[in-house]
Amino acid sequence: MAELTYREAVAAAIAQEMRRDENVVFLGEDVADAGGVFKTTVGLLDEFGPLRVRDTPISEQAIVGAAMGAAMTGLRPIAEIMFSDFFAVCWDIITNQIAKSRYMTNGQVALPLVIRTANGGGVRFGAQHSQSLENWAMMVPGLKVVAPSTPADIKGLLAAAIRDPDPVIFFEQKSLYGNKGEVPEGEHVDELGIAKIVRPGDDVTILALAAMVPRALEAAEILAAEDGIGANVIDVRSLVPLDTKTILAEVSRTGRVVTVEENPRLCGWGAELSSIISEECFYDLDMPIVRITTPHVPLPAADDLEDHAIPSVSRIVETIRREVD
Amino acid sequence: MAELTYREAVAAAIAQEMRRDENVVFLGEDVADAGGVFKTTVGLLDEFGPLRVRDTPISEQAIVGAAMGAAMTGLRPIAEIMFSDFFAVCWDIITNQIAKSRYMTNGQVALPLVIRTANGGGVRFGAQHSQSLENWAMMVPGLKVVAPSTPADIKGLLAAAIRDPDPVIFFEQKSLYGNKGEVPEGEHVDELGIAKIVRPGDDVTILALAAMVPRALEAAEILAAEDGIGANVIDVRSLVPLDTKTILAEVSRTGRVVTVEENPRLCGWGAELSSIISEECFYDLDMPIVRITTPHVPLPAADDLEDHAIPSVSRIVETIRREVD
Amino acid sequence: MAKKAKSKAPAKSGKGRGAARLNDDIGEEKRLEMFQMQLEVRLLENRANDLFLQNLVKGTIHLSVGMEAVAAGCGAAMRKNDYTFCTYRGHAHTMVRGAPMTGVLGELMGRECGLLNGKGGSMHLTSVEHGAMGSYAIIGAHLPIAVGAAWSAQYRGSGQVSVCFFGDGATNIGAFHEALNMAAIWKLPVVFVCENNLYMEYTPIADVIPVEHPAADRASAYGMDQILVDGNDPDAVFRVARDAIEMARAGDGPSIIEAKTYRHLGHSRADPGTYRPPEEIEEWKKRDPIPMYRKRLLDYGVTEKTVSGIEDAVMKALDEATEEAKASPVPALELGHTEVWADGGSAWRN
Amino acid sequence: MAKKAKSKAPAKSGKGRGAARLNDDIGEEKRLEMFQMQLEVRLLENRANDLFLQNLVKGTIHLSVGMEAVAAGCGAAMRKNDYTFCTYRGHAHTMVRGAPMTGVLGELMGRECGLLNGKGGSMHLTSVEHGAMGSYAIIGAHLPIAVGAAWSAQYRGSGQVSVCFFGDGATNIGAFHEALNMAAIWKLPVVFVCENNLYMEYTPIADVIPVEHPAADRASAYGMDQILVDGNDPDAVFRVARDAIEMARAGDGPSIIEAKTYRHLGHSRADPGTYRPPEEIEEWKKRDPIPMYRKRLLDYGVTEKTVSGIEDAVMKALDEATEEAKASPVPALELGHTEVWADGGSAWRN
Ligand SMILES: Cc1ncc(C[n+]2csc(CCOP(=O)(O)OP(=O)(O)O)c2C)c(N)n1
Ligand SMILES: Cc1ncc(C[n+]2csc(CCOP(=O)(O)OP(=O)(O)O)c2C)c(N)n1
Ligand SMILES: [Mg+2]
Ligand SMILES: [Mg+2]
Repeated sequence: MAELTYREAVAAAIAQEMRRDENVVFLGEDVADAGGVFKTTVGLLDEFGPLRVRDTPISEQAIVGAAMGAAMTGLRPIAEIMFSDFFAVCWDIITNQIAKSRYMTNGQVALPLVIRTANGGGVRFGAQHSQSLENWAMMVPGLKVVAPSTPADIKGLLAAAIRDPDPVIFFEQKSLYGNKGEVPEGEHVDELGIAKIVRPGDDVTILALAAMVPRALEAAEILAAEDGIGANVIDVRSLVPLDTKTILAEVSRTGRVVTVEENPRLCGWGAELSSIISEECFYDLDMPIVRITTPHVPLPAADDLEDHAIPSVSRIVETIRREVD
Repeated sequence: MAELTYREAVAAAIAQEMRRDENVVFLGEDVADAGGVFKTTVGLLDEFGPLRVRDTPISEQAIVGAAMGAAMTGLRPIAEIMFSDFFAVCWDIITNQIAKSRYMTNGQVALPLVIRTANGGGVRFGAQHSQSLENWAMMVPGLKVVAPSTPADIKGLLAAAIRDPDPVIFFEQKSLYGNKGEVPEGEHVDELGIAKIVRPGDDVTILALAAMVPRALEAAEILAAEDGIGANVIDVRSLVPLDTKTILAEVSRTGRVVTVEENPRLCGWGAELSSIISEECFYDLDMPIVRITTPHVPLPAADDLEDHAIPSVSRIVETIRREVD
Repeated sequence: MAKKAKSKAPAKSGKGRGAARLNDDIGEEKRLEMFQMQLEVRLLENRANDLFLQNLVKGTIHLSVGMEAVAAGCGAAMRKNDYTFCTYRGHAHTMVRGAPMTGVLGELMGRECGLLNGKGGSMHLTSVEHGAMGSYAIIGAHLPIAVGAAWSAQYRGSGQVSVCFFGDGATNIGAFHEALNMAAIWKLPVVFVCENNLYMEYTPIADVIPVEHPAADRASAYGMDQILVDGNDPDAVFRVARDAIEMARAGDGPSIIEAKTYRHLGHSRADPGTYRPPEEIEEWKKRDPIPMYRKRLLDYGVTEKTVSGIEDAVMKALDEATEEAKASPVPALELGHTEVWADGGSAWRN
Repeated sequence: MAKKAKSKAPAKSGKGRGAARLNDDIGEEKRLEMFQMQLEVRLLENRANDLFLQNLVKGTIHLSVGMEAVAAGCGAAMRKNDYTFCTYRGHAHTMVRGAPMTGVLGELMGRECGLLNGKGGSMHLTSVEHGAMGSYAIIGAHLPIAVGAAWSAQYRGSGQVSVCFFGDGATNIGAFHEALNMAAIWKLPVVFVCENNLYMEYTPIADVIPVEHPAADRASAYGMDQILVDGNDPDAVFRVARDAIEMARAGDGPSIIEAKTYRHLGHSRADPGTYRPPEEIEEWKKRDPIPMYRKRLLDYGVTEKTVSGIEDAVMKALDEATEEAKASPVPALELGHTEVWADGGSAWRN
């Protein structure tokens, strides 16, 4: 085990896979020479050279389009879209082309590619650089969607995403980039589509993703210490494929469930999970499913306003205190 | 009352509002000279001239961008995006700019504009021209979202959307364009944010939108005739604002609810409604909320495959028969 | 480069020097190939039109009747393992790569024998085994994708070239700009081919661009040469395409070719095309590439027998393909749930 | 047009003909205005930098230190009711329209007195009452929006002109292309101003474009003239901007101006800018627009007293604004829920 930051784990995973497979190539804005604006890809240019690690113009459609064309013809590209907010400028290529080509051609076209992006708020960048947009991707048939919460998961899941034969949208939560954690040394590859019970508990299940996982864990500690409520926390990790097995089993056991989402209210993954749970665990539920989300507003920039908008530890604690009596 | 087709009601609404307010202008591809590829805007160029009804190049970002800039500076533009699938090529302007500007500037900027588009499947156009994407818009804070099911609602709600001081995404369901219906003559303006009970019934509530409304109505007739099940059908009409009052009241009354969505499975408006209902009507529900949707796949082109994918009258009937015992 | 190529082209046809011309830089074999390609496309598209009227083709179709010379000229200039990327109006570009007529007609008819087993439809014809990497129905999207395939070819050192077809209308969408720029800076082996048929759907392209040549007048913005060619002359197209492809293959970077041509029919089956002046249509019909080329072949000394032999063979093959497609069943319903993922399925949960 | 304007510019400064020059086509008043504008921006941005180091400015800021002459030259050429559209690097463009320093600093500090009451942040400065129609943080997005404002001005016959600023890097994104094309075909009153500071974030622009001038070498693709100007000389910028704005106002359509300049600091507060050769930075610092312009004013006969009077006044105003902003409370939490809709609220359900 080595201690790495969440950001360092990104480069570690990419390097691990580039060493293994020369078909893995990487492109994006300021990713090579500068090592990425979040310093997530430092060292890759030096190790793998400018033919495999390429700086691009500000042309997101060309970036993901190039990744698609390369994937169709034998490579395993990784494309960086600097902020997930910029998905909006290349959304056609992602949703209408990458997500649909295999299906439309009934399997003639393979698309083993990864689009990595910095997602989410908490860094006072304002409404156009802070969105949590994992639902945009989840909504589109044909995309796999992963959003890790720890450095170890970044390494393991990014490696798995690169090896996956299908297009994977890989959300790195920018508020977590500085977090440190133990990461297995040597080759480390995790599996997509597995949720993780990160804290056991019998009274209520908290479903969380990305930056909401550490907050849920902190809330769970407070609830245990102050209220004697045992919260089990599930890190959903992968929205597509979705590990409904683990989730439904845990929810049936605890009979209570709260989702914690960084994204705005409407049509979030929490709503999807709520609808699955309420349909399939109807008779096991002891209380209504409660969703904690950012309100349905564009994110404000000022720190107090932003902190108030994104679900906080205390909001999680108070909500659960109120609902679980 | 006059009998109009769904497509004719579009031009009727636009003409009504253009006559009233010279700040209403209209732009899009092939909308002027040709009257629209779906013939929804025939006659507007003749009546209002080329300065108010403008053909554009194939430049969707410029189309919605121009609408935004015009709305900020005193006009009330209507932009046509020919197929909702093409939202993907101008998604940044819609989501990051139009939806956020008022909020980010704390009200300095007003955006009274409408983006009209042809939505949905059933016409064998394949995966890139058939998507039902109302959820894409619903998910974005700052957009109002309307999807009418009848010619009368097209006229009334489109007029209301044009008069609305906020950006409205207006989904016209392309499989309905040929449908005829009575439309009030003379000035007709409806109200956004009101769901409509289109068929009374006491046993189960069916929530439907756009093309799914006539199918739900047909299913309800069959269920009444063959099974003695009284389905009340609600045409949701407006996703934002959402008429939860009407919906929750009806659901509490019947205790059973089925949503029927044309869009693919994950994170649809049905999931959002399911999560609201299960949280707020928890103790009134007599059975799990069931969602009927298109499966989570890109739409196939062949007619049998497409018909099999989109929720059909018989799928609605069978699902309700199975669930409501 | 293109200009040099053009100067090598025959100035005028004439019996006397026919054989010499036939065996010029293009040669008889290529010419007969291009004639056959055009014919296959024309006859198949006319057939598709008939089948549409019989309600055997559903949805919509976008025909290139009148524009076949562009696909034929480029197709003849490509190597077997080069890549083609084209649009919803892509029957021609897919067929000239060798995709079978049964597969094309079957797809238009939504049958199991279709190239995409009915899942994609007429706007998405693809035959990866023939290098036809897809037909794309969102304007402009496939330009960056073609750039990606060229990047891959460059990286793998495979010597493949990516040829990307699109319309005049596509030159106004953002993806066009991004793709050309990236191709240029990375010197990628890609050839962009704009089929300027004067209309974007129902709107004359001249109404929505501030320059005369929608593609060629933008080439310099990406450091490329202006290349204009008569899109109704397969030989002319062949020559510029051959040179551009050679340049790309040699590592000297991308080109953009603008081929002026005309569609005889409407934009799609829904469109009678009445927004166009009748004289304009007449003028262009006089320049129909197929009779013109047929005449050239005869002028150059190809026998009537050879030519009509090709015509008969194509018609026969088409009739067979039509029957095969008609006999093919509709796709099994379960196909609607396959091939979202590489594991063959569509499961999003466990 | 631009070239003619440039030939009217003084060739070299020199005491002898100072007064004549001061009262040339620009005149003393405009020149002092431009000097003051640049100074306000420079001093405020340096102050913002200090406040950032004191953790009073959060998130990030993008400074234009070294580039102020472009905003000043254009701002001085605009009428009060013209429209400005700019980027995340938009303090300068917003301020030259008259937006108050307190509002600008307050926004950077996330205070209630901020132009946007803290809701937008430094990347989104807007002051509609001053014609500053917004700062946009997604590259390229505001070009079509500026086109829309110009369309509106044209339709309303208001005589307003829309001026749209962006960087060299923005010339590679699709929206750039679509906006220029639409502006050109509709002959809209819009002036596009590319501030070419040689870098898109950390990547030299020369690495990612196949032409020398990212904006000017693309002008012809939209039927526009190539206009290049020294972006460190406010007079030069003023002249080309004035002519372009005049042309737009007269109904003669859009222009694109490329102003070459340089940012002394990194791309944003997170960036020390070390990817740039030190000699390059040194060269450009020698051409710092503010000392150069100060010298020109003195050369042209403006007194030291006038100049330093402006400097003192600006510094005093800035100090006051800083104190005001510091004293302003943070926004009330309920502001997070207002102004999604025109009714002032954010309700999505009843
Ligand atoms: C992004 C996008 N906008 C609009 C359309 C609708 N559309 C389909 S074909 C077409 C015209 C294309 O014209 P052109 O590029 O000249 O090609 P042609 O059809 O003439 O071959 C349009 C507007 C589309 N498919 N995609
Ligand atoms: C669509 C999009 N892609 C990427 C970014 C990230 N980004 C912000 S500024 C910038 C560089 C812009 O360079 P340029 O246009 O030259 O402007 P400058 O910063 O030099 O003023 C980039 C890549 C963005 N904001 N939007
Ligand atoms: Mg065309
Ligand atoms: Mg720059």
